[in-house]
Amino acid sequence: MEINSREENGVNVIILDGEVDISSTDLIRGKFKKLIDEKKKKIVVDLANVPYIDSSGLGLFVETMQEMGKYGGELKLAGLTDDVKKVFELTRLTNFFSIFAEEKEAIESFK
Amino acid sequence: MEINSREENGVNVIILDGEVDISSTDLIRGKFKKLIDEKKKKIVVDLANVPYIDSSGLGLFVETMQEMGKYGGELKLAGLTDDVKKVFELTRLTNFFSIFAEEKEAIESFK
Amino acid sequence: MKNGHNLIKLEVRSHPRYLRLIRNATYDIAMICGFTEDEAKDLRLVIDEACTNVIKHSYQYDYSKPIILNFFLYDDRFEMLIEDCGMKVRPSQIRSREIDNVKPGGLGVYIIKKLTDIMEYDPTGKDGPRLRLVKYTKKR
Amino acid sequence: MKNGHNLIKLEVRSHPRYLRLIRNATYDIAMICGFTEDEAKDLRLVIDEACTNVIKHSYQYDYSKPIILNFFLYDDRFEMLIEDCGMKVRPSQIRSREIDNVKPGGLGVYIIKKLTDIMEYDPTGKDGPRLRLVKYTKKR
Ligand SMILES: Nc1ncnc2c1ncn2[C@@H]1O[C@H](COP(=O)(O)OP(=O)(O)O)[C@@H](O)[C@H]1O
Ligand SMILES: Nc1ncnc2c1ncn2[C@@H]1O[C@H](COP(=O)(O)OP(=O)(O)O)[C@@H](O)[C@H]1O
Repeated sequence: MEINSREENGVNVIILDGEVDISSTDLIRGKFKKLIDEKKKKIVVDLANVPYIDSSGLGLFVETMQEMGKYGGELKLAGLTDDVKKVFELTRLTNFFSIFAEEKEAIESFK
Repeated sequence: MEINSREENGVNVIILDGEVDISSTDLIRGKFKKLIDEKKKKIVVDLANVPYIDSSGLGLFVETMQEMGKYGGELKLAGLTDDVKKVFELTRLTNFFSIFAEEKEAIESFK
Repeated sequence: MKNGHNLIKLEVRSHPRYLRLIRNATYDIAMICGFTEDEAKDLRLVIDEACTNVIKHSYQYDYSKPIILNFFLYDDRFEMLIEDCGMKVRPSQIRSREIDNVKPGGLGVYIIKKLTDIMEYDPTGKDGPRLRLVKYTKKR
Repeated sequence: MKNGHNLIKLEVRSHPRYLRLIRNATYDIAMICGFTEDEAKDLRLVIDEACTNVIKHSYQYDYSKPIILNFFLYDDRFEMLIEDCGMKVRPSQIRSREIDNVKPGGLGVYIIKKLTDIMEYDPTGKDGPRLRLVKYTKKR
């Protein structure tokens, strides 16, 4: 799992590269924790290079979303591959998250 | 393993698609046998869609080349992927076969 | 392809670094067994969820214990038997949460149930608990 | 990552349709063990050649017999132990032909020797012959 991040127009963009399972969730959680500690309100997770995710990844996004909700922040998802989208649909989380086809759209939606 | 073939300017082109090991060599051998029975003198094997080959595949090409040699025919190889080329180099068969980057070149070399 | 016997056995340690190997092997086995790519991907997710639960719940994150995966193909079904030698719980404790009450955890068992035809947890195995997962083949 | 114990075990039947699974698993394991992609691909070829020989020579193309693969990682080396319960031959019979005298067969053992540091055939195993293949890790 490789994690890159940048800030654009006040939005924190986290770009994940690799498969998401319990061997990588701690690393990603650490990244989110920093942003939550700083009470960042706008996070976009770019999943275009994530070919696979399991429930531990979904759980991490839910957890992060709920933590951010406490201070009025929101986590948005972008670029889901077909396989990853299927797991969100299976667990009915497509309604829980704002999901965008492109990272750019997700960033702009925060305006 | 999927095998396609066509004739172009008197050259029989065999296009392999898939990994070559003992689960696929019999199928390929059957294709070659037909052409050998008809004493076809010019065969090009297109390996551009072969990501993997083991010694059973190499052995099959050597066998076919030697059978064809008996009546003055020749087997030429084209489009080897890096991984496949490495196995030919490892076994020093790069000198035994005429190898071309493109199928087109291999066909033209028969003129 | 008809096989009533034990097809394939894979034994690894309970370390998350083996999950990818387990997933890829399961995908390959499902494809060999004639499932479609989508079905093989479903089974890949199922085995990941089952093994993750063994690591988390049965072994409480002890990464050095055995996980033994057995794959069987019968005429009408594909079976995966996941054996470990960790904590045994009552089968009724293996249950998913209410899916519409969104919480961080509790999705693994839901996914397993959703993507297989039978899920059977048996804590009475000789060496430890076993999870039996069955997926019927299309030809049924 | 330091492990002296049995890392991973994979048991399949001696059918060519499992070769791809064996190759992919070996590649994944080699990557987990810290080998480079090129080295993992070499080990993938090595295991294919070894298992193909078991199917061809040890089992004479009987596709229903067991092949048991054991992967060990030590501090200084990676080991693969391939066990079968077929025909035993004298170790001296496991040999490659002269490489420059081009013939259709006889390349498997050559490839195995070329890409590993130790190749040891032991016909005296309890259940049958075993082939031990060792590759030293870079850190040596
Ligand atoms: N292998 C197991 N051993 C013991 N308990 C388990 C096992 N698998 C699942 N469980 C129980 O079932 C519950 C639901 O599991 P799951 O849906 O995967 O969610 P989560 O693991 O996030 O809690 C777990 O919280 C646990 O109590
Ligand atoms: N597992 C094995 N059991 C018995 N004999 C073997 C085994 N592996 C290799 N051999 C012997 O070693 C020879 C060389 O093997 P190899 O280089 O793979 O070439 P090939 O299989 O094409 O003959 C074989 O012809 C066979 O006699």
